[in-house]
Amino acid sequence: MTTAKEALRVVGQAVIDKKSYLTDLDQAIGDGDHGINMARGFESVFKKIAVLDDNIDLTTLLKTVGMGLISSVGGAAGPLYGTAFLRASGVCAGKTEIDAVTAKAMLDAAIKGIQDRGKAKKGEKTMLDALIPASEAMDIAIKAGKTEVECLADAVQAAQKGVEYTKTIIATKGRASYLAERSIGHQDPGATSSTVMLEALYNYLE
Amino acid sequence: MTTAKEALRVVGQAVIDKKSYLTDLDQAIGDGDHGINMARGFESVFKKIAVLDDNIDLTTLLKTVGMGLISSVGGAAGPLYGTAFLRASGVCAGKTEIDAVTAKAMLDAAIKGIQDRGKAKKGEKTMLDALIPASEAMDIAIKAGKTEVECLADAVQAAQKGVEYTKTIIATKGRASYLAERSIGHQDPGATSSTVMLEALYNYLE
Amino acid sequence: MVGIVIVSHSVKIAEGVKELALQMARKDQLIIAAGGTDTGDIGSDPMKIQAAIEAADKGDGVAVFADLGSAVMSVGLAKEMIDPQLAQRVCLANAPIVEGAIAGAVEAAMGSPLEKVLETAYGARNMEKQ
Amino acid sequence: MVGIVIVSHSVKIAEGVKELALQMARKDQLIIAAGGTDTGDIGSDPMKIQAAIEAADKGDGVAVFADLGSAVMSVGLAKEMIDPQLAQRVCLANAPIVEGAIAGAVEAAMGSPLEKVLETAYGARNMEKQ
Ligand SMILES: Nc1ncnc2c1ncn2[C@@H]1O[C@H](COP(=O)(O)OP(=O)(O)O)[C@@H](O)[C@H]1O
Ligand SMILES: Nc1ncnc2c1ncn2[C@@H]1O[C@H](COP(=O)(O)OP(=O)(O)O)[C@@H](O)[C@H]1O
Ligand SMILES: [Mg+2]
Ligand SMILES: [Mg+2]
Ligand SMILES: [Mg+2]
Ligand SMILES: [Mg+2]
Repeated sequence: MTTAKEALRVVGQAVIDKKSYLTDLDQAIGDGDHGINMARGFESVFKKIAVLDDNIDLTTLLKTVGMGLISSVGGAAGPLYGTAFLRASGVCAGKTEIDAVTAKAMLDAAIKGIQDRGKAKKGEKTMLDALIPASEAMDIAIKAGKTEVECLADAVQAAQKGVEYTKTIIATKGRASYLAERSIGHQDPGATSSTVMLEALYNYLE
Repeated sequence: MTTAKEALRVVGQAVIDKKSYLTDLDQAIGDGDHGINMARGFESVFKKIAVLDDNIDLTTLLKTVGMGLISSVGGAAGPLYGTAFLRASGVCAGKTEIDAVTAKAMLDAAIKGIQDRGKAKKGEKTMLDALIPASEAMDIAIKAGKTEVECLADAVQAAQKGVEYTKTIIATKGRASYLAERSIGHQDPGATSSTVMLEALYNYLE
Repeated sequence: MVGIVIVSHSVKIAEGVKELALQMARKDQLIIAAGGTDTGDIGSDPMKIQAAIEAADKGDGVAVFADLGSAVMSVGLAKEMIDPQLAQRVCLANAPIVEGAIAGAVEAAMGSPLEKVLETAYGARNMEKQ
Repeated sequence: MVGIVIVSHSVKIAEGVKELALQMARKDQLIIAAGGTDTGDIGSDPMKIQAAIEAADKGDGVAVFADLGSAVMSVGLAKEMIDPQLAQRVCLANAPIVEGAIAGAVEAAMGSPLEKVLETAYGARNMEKQ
């Protein structure tokens, strides 16, 4: 059986495993710390969730993740992902089963949180360029009557495409925006870490 | 007999003696260090001129003073007075006697240096509000055929009036400009230190 | 008196700005440095910012100064975490961190209200350097 | 590559800006902190600035960033003291010290000429913080 806590461990571990890859990406167009930030964040989160019950509800879990990231990441990804997890946590309050519609509502709340925080839109070469396509793909998949895991598969594929797309555009938000046109050719670290998380979740649930 | 070195010692000592007064004035409308800055500057200058011959020529002496202030004052007064002394030094090169006309030319070069450095005009509540009136008074005194010491006496009086005038105006240059209208009612520390120097020179030569 | 909070990615910058600003403001002006992460590394820490804002408020509000975009986001988050009553009188200055904080601190020390402090700080954007 | 010199009244600010800027620029970007007086107190030191400018120039010139008016004057004086040939390719950026130096350092690290570095730094005046 899958538990929220187990899923979260898998997602966090996937990010930690990609630490140096994410850092290298950020080295090219940022300050070279995204992997370090995210790994520190999830290691701190792991400590906080270690004391939680193994069958802890998703809402409490996601709130703990959000607060943990906020207090430990240090970079832009901290307030951004932190807000995202907190907002997603709000959507699943009281639910014991997460169906595709709820999952998409959680993703949308996360996206809205990231936008409230960072004021970015699609196409500015940020994590949103993975997450918004993922949400759009989920929407189509849900309407096509696909299963939850199928919906997630489509979301992952869209996020991966989004990461590829970030290579072709100029950064206009975050540190990479200092490079202007020179940011072209490089994929966005945050879009990449978002996709790593979705992939890990898919691999776990599949 | 008066020597340049002796005159300089008297002038510097007068500033050092006013250390806490100048600092108090700067406390009211600046960062409270003008006296400290100027005292540190002249103490450093004293060390540098101690090794010079007692009959050192005025040009070398003033150059030493200028460089000494530049390297030790730390505040705005450093580059300003430093430039002033360096420029004055250039004017008296090769002269053994300083008549009123040369003295005024030296003062004007000093003023020009302060303006090149700080881009201020008369009426902005700076040291220029003591020095420019002093130069103007000297000009009138010279044209009236007054002696050197009489010319200097007029200059001192004009500088003192200038200091009083700074109480009535708004600072638009330097730190006091942060206070805008609230700088009214306070006299400018730099105008005061300029006047202290002129007074000391007059007392010594008189 | 309006309190001042300095949020820099660098502990050193935050402390240096505090020192410079205090030199020119009244000595009882509240200026709190909230630089770096919780471990003192380069970054920003919403919790540290939250605590700084709470400590800087004496009822007249707080002007917050930040250096880069991620510090700005951390301030936004800190504002969401504090008491909503207090959050209403906390404002991020749209101004350069060093020049703005110094001008803002002098204004605050004169007893000006938050709006005026923010306006003065904003004006520091156009401080000429030549 | 254009060199960068950071002139702050505060040793801490100058060093903090250097650290932040280096994080975002290439690691071989020359950034020299010239903060405080010769004794490390708050103030500025034309001699220290002169030495920093001389060390920062590799032939492509130097962009200097300063915080307050008296630092600006000290830079002006330092420029008069250095070799006139070098002085011609040294320019004080009309920009906020933190935001301008970071943007300028990134631009310099990309190999842009002095004019472009100064232009980018000037643009940092309008960096929005909300
Ligand atoms: N305003 C923003 N909106 C959305 N995402 C952003 C924004 N600014 C930065 N990001 C994301 O954050 C990532 C960088 O995170 P990180 O390196 O941890 O932070 P920092 O830039 O502070 O070092 C970027 O790759 C980008 O995806
Ligand atoms: N731009 C300027 N032009 C002329 N004089 C100036 C200028 N800026 C400041 N001053 C003078 O410098 C004095 C302050 O010197 P000081 O306290 O030593 O420097 P700081 O302001 O750096 O602490 C002021 O009282 C004023 O007379
Ligand atoms: Mg980064
Ligand atoms: Mg970072
Ligand atoms: Mg002063
Ligand atoms: Mg000072």
